Amino acid sequence: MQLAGMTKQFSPFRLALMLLSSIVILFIVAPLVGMVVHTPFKDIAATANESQVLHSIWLSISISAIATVFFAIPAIPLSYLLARYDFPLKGLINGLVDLPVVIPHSVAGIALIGIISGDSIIGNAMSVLGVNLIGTPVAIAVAMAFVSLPFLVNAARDGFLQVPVKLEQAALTLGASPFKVFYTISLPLAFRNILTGFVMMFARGLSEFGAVVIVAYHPMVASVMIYDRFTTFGLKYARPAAIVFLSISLFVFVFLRLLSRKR
Amino acid sequence: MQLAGMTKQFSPFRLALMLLSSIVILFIVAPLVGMVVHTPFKDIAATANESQVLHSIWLSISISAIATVFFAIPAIPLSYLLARYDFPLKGLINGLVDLPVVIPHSVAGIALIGIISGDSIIGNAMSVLGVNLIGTPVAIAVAMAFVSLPFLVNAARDGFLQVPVKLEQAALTLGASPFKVFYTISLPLAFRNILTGFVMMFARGLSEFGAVVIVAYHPMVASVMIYDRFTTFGLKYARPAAIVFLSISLFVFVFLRLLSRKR
Amino acid sequence: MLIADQISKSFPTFKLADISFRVNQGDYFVLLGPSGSGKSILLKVLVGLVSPDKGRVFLDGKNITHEPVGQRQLGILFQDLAIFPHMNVFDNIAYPLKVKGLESKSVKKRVHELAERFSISNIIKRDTRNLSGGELQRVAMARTLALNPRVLLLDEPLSALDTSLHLEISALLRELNRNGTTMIHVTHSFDEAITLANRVGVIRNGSLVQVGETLKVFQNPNNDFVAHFTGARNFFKVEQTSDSQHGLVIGNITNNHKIAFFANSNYKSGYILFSEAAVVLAHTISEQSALNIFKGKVVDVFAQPYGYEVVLDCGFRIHAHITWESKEKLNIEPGVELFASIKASAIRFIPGA
Amino acid sequence: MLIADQISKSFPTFKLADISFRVNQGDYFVLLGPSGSGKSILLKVLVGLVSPDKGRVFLDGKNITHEPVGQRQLGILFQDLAIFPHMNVFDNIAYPLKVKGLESKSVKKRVHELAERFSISNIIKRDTRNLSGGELQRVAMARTLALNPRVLLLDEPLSALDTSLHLEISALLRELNRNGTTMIHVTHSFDEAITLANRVGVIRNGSLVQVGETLKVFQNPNNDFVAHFTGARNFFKVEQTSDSQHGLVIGNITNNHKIAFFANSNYKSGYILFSEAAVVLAHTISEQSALNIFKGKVVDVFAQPYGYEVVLDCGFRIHAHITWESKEKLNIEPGVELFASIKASAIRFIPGA
Amino acid sequence: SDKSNTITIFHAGSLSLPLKAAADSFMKANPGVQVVLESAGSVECSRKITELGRKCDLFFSADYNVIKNLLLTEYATYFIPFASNKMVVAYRPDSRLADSISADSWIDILLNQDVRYGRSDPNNDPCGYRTVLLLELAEKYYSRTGVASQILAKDNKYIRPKEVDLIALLEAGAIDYFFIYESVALQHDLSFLSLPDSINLGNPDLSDYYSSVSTQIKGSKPDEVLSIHGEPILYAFTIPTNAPNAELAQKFASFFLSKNGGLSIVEAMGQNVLVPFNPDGCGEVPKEFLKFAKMN
Ligand SMILES: Nc1ncnc2c1ncn2[C@@H]1O[C@H](COP(=O)(O)OP(=O)(O)OP(=O)(O)O)[C@@H](O)[C@H]1O
Ligand SMILES: Nc1ncnc2c1ncn2[C@@H]1O[C@H](COP(=O)(O)OP(=O)(O)OP(=O)(O)O)[C@@H](O)[C@H]1O
Ligand SMILES: [Mg+2]
Ligand SMILES: [Mg+2]
Repeated sequence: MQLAGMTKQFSPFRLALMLLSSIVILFIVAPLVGMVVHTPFKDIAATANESQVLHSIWLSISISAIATVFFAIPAIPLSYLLARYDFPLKGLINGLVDLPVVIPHSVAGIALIGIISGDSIIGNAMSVLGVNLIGTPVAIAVAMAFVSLPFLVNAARDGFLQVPVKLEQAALTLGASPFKVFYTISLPLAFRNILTGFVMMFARGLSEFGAVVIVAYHPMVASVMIYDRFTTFGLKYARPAAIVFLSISLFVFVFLRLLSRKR
Repeated sequence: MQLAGMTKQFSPFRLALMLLSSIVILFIVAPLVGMVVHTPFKDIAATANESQVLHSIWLSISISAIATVFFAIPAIPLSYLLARYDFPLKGLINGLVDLPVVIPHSVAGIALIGIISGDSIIGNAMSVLGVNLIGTPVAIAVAMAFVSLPFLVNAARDGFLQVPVKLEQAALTLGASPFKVFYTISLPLAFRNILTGFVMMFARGLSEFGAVVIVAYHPMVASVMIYDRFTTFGLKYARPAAIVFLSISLFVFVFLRLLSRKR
Repeated sequence: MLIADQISKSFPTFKLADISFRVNQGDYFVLLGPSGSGKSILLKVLVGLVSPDKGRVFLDGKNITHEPVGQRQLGILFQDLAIFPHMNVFDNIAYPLKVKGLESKSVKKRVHELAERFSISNIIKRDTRNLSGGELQRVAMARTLALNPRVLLLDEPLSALDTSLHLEISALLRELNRNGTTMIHVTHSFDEAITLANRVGVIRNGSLVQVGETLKVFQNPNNDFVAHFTGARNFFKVEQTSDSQHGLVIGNITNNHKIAFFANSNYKSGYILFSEAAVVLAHTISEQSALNIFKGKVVDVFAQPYGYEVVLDCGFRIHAHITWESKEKLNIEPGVELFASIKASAIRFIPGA
Repeated sequence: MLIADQISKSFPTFKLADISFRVNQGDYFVLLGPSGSGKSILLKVLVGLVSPDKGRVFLDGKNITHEPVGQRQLGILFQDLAIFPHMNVFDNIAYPLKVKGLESKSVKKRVHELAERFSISNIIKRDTRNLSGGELQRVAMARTLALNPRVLLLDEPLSALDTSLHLEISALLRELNRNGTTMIHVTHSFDEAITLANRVGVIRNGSLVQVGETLKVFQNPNNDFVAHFTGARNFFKVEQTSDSQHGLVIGNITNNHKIAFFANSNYKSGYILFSEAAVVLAHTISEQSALNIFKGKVVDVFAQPYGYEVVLDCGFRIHAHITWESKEKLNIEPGVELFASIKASAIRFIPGA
Repeated sequence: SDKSNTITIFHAGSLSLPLKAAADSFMKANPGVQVVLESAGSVECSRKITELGRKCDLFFSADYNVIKNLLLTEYATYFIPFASNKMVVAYRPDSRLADSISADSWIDILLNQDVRYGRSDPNNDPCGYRTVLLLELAEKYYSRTGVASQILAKDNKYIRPKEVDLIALLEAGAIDYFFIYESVALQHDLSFLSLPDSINLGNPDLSDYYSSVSTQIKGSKPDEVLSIHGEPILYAFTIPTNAPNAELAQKFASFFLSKNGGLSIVEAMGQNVLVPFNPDGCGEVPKEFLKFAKMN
C-alpha cells in the first residue's frame, strides 16, 4: 500500500530512500555483473546444456527444498513455542538456535560427521541398520539444514510474534482446538514471515559448500560442482556454471516472492 | 504473552509443540555437544588464553559488527522502500536481494575479488589512490556483508510490512515529516524484526569462510583461524578454538536476544 | 444457568474483585459499567481466555472454570471484533462451522442465512480489510452466532453502529433472546441496558455494585453511583433537614439551597434526581404550584433531538430541557439570568449515605 | 475557510462522488452518514492521506490539495485512534509537540495541561496496550489537540465513550469550538449532530445529500433519506389523495390505510413522520380529536429510559412511547391488540418523490 | 605493517607446519619482516595466482607439476624441487582391523567390506592421483591383478577434494583408513603404515619404475583427459614473476634451502630433502638458486 502524502515522485524523503537503496542494489549487483561481463555468452549457453551442470543444480535445488520442508515440520512448532510461551532457559534456547549460523562451515561439517557416522549413538544405530549416510543426499540435506535452519526459526518466530493474540483467542472461542487455531489462524497470518524464512533457509542451503563437502563430495551439488570446476579447469569453466546456477536461483526467488505477494 | 486456555501444562497441543521443538534443539545441539565431549576441558581453557585465538575471534566479531552497522545504513532504507512502495521490476529486485544468500561462498569471493582488485573500476580507482583492499579488514567486511546483507534486508522488510500504515498516517497528520515518521514510528515498530536481521547478518558474517579466505586470508578472522589450525595441526587443535569461538558467540547472542526482549 | 462465583483477578494496575452473579436460562443480562471498570476482562474470564486468580464459573451446574475455551459453548463478540484479516467475509462467518466439521453445503447454507439476517449478503465475498466499522461489527456478530452458542457474550456490540443499524441489531438481539438465547451484554450505555436487559449488573472499578432486575435496579439504585450512571443530569446529594405531613420533605442541596420533595422520612440523607423535562424556565417568578424555585445564570445551551438543553448555574447546576420555540421566546443565551422551577412531585429520592 | 470542491475518489467497490461543501471559521460542522457511506474516506481526503481523483481542497483560500499532510494544520482524530503502541500515554500526547521541535519543558507543561483537560492525568505514565477503549479515545484526542490545529477533524470521537464521558467530552468539544476551533465531526449518530453542530452535511453512499444549518436541515429535510436518518421510527411514504380546507390533507400510507395531516397541497406525494410520544394507545376507541386511528397487534415491547417503546403492526409499523405505569395498566404484551391514535397536528409532512 | 617488509606465501596444506616453523625462525632472524602464510590445495593456490589476480611472493606446491603445468611460463619461469614425500596408509588406533595391518595385509583390509577407506579426488589433488598410481604399483608389486581397480571401485563416497577433508573424516570415525603423505600423518599425529619404496612414490631413484604405471585425469577442459604417469613425489616452490616483494622472497627461499634453515625443519617433519636439487627441466633457475643445485 502506498502512503498518499509520500507519493510525490521527488519528495526528498523518497529520493533519499532511493539513493541509499541503490547503493545496496549496486553492491549486490556489481560483483555479479562483473562476473557476467567476463563470461562470453556462448560459454554460458554451452554450460547450460551440460548435463553434469544441470544435474548438480537440480540436486542442489531439490535437496535444499526437501530439507527445508522436512525440517520445517519441527522448526515451525519451535518458532511458535518461542513466540508464545515463556519457559526457563528460553534466552539460552534462543541463543542456541542462532549458533549454527555462526559456526564456520567446515566446523559444522566436522561436527555433523561426528554425529551421522562412526561412534555416535545415531551413527551406531544407522550402521546397525546397515545404513551409511555419508555421501548420500540425506547427509547433504542434514548439512544444509544444519547451517540454514536458524533462518527459518527466526523468521517464523518473528512472524508469530506479530500475529495478534486476540485473533487466536477469538478462534478458540469459536470452538477451534489450539491445534486448529495454530494452523488456521497463526500459521496463515505469519505466512509472509514464514515464507521469507523458507526462502532464506532454502537459499542458504543452496549455497552451502564447507559443511556439505565434508559429509558428501558426491553426489555433487551445485556449490561443490562449481568449486570442482574451479580447481580442475579454472575460472573459465567455473564462471559459466556459477552464472547458470545463479540465473536459475534468481528465477526461483522471483517466483517465490511473487507467490508471497499474492497473499 | 501466554494464551490462557493454552496454558494447561499438558495439553496435547503444547506437548506436541514441545516434542517437535526438542527435535530441532537436539538436532542443533547434538553435533555441538559431540564436539565438546571429544575435547578435554584443559585444551579449551588453554586455547581460550591464546592471544592469536582471541585476537581472531575479536577481529571476526568487530569486523562483522561494523559491517552490519555500516551496511544497515543503506539496507534499512531499501527494506522500507521494498515494503512500502510499488515500482517497476520490484519482483526482480526482491529476487536479486536474495541472490547473495544462494551464491556459493567461494564464487562470492571470486566475484568480489573481481570488483575490489585489478581491472575493475573500483579496483582501479583504489589503486590510483594507492589503496589495495585485498588482505585488509575492509575486504573482509565487504565479503562478510555481501553474503549476509540479504538477511537484514529481508527481516527489516518483513518488519516494515507489519507496521500498520495507519500509524504512519497518524504521525504524518501530527506534523511529522516522512523522514521523522520513518524514524519515530516505522523504525521502532519494526525494531524486533530489524534486530533479528542484525543478529542474523552479524552471525552470518562471523561464520563466513569461503568468500573471506579469497579476499583476505590475513588478518585471520576466526573461521580462517580455525581452518588454518585444522590444516596445520589437525582437529585436536581446531576443535578447542571452534568451541571457544562458539561459546563467545553464544554469549553474544543470548545477550542480543535479551536486548530485544526488553522492548 | 451461568454462575460467576467470587471471581477475582489482579493486574498490576487493576483488580477484578470477588464478582458473583447468576444469569438464568433465557435472561438478557446486561453488565453496565463505565470505561475501564473491568467489563471486558470479566467476559474474558467467563469465556476462559483469562484464568481467574480465584473463583469459579458454572454453566448448568457444571464447573467450567478449567474447561478448554473451545468447549464451553459460550459465544463471544469481542469489543474489537477480532475479524480474521486473512479471510473474506464468508470465510470469517464459516470459520466456526468449518472448525466444527460441518460439510461445505451446510456451511454455505448457514452462512448465507446469517448474512441475510445481518444484512451483509452484499459484502459476503469482500475482503475484510476495507469494510466500514458497522460492516465489520455485523460480520463479527454473524460469526459468533453461527454455532448457536448456549450463552452469547457481547462486548459493546452496538457502539459502532449508526442509528438505523442500532435499531435493527437491537431488535435482532431481542429476538435472539426471545427465541431462547441467554445473553450477557457488556456496555457503558445506560440506554442499551434499559432497552435490552431483563436483568442488569452494574460494575464499577472491578466490583459488582448492584445486580437485579433492570427496573428494580434503576428505580431503586442502592448506591449513588448506579443512580448517577443512569445518565441523570440532575442528580444531587441532599441532607434532609425537616419534614412535614404527607411525606413532603425539605432537604439541603448546598448550605444555601433548600429543595422540597416527597420521601420516606426515615432517611436522614440521600440523593435526589429529576428529569430535565421537569425543569421549567422563566424570566420572572409567577405564583406556581412549584415549591422549588432557583435563580441562576445560563452557562451552556445546546440542541437536542426534540429541543434544547440548557445548563443553569444556581450555585449547583441544573439541566433543563426546553422546546425550540421557547428558546426563541425566552431568548436563552449563555450569560442570561433565569429562574428554574421544579415540582416537588417530579423529584425522586434515593436513600443513601 | 475550509472548502471541499467537487471531490471524487473511486475504489473498486465504492465511489466518493463530487463532494462540495464549505466550513466557515468557527463552524461546528457535522458530517452525518450511515455506516459505509464514505465519511472516513472523505476525512482522509481532506487531511491529505488519500489523494482525490478529482477535486480540490482549500484552506483559507489556499489550494492545499497537494500540500504535504504534515503541513496542512488540520488535526484529525482517527476512528480507530491510531495510538502509537510503542509509546506510553505521555509520549503519545507529546509526539506532535516533540516533532515540532518544542523544548522538553514546554512539551511537559502542555502535555500535563492536556491530560488534565481530558481527565487522564492518572494514566499519563501507563503503557497504552492495556488501556480501556475510553481511555484510549481521550489519549488520542489530547494528542490531536496538542498543536491547536486550525481545523479539527473528528472521526466518530464519541462512539466508544460511556454516558458520563460522552457528556463530558461533548461539552469539551463544544467549548473548544466556542473558543474558536473550527470542527468537522464525522458521525453516524443523529443525536451527536443535533447536539453539537451548527451546520451539518448528510452523506449517503458517497454523495452529499444535503448541507446547511443544522435545524434547517433537520426541519426541512430535502430528502426522505435525511428525514429517515434523524432516527424517526414513524416514517412513511404517502400518496396524497384528497385535501380539505385549512390545509388538512388525507394521504395513503398503504392501499388500505389513510392518514390525515396538515400540508401544503401543492405536493402530490411525500413522506410523513411523527414522534413516538405523539402516539396514544388504548384498548377501546373513544371519541377523540384524533382523526387517525389504527388497529394493530403488538409485536415488540421494550424499555426505554423514561418508559416503554411499543411496536404495533397495523399493516405498517407504528412505534409508540408509553410510560411505565401505562404498560401495567394497559397490560401491553406481544400479541395484544390495541388501537393507536395520532393527532393530525402532530404529523410532519416532507414533500418528495 | 610495512608492505615492503612482508612476504606472502601460498602453500599446499601439507606444508603448513614446516613452513610455519620456517617462517617463525626466519622472522626471528630478520626482525621487522612479516611472513604471511596462506594454506590451500596446491591447485587452488595456483588458481589464485592465475585466475584471481592474487599476488604472492612464494608458492610452495606439493607437486612440481602444478607449477610446471599451470604457472609456467606466464606466471613463473622456474621451480625449485626441494623435497620428496611418501604415500602412507593412515588410520586411527581404533580403526577396524588396525591391529592386524601390515605391508602384507593392507590390501585385503582395504578390500574388507566392513572397512571404509578414503582418498582424495585425483582431479583436484595430486595426492588423489598419486593414490591411484600407488594402487597400480601395488597391483604390480604384490602381483595381484585387478586389485587396484577393485579398491578404487570401493568406498567412492569417501573421496574428498583435499587431503585435509579426509583427516576430518578419519578423526570423526567416518573412515578407518586413508592415503596421505607421510609428513602429514606425522604432523597430525596419525597412526600410519609405511609402504615399500616400490609403491610409495617416495624414492626419486625409482623414477623409471614408477613411470611404468599411469592413470587418466581430467584435463584443462571438461571434455579433455590427461594421462599422468607415475613419478616420485616432488615438492617444489617458485617465486612468481609478479611477486610484489621478490627480493625478500629470494631471501626467504635461500634461508629455506639452507641446510640449517628450512630444510632441517622439513626433514624433521618427515620429508626427504632433495637439496641439492637437479635443475634439469626446472625452467630458468635464477643464479641465486644454482648454488643449491646439483652441479653435474
Ligand atoms: N492484561 C492486562 N494487564 C494489565 N492491565 C489490564 C490488562 N487488561 C486490562 N487491564 C486494565 O484493566 C482495566 C479494565 O479493563 P477493561 O478492558 O476490562 O475495561 P472495560 O470495562 O472493558 O472498559 P471499556 O468500556 O473502555 O472497554 C483497564 O484499566 C485496563 O487498562
Ligand atoms: N482503500 C479502500 N479500498 C477499497 N474500498 C474501500 C477502501 N477504503 C474504504 N473502502 C470502502 O468504502 C466504503 C466507505 O468506507 P468508510 O470507511 O469511509 O465508511 P464510513 O462512512 O466511515 O463508515 P463507518 O461509519 O462504518 O466507519 C466502505 O464500503 C469501505 O468498504
Ligand atoms: Mg472493554
Ligand atoms: Mg468510518
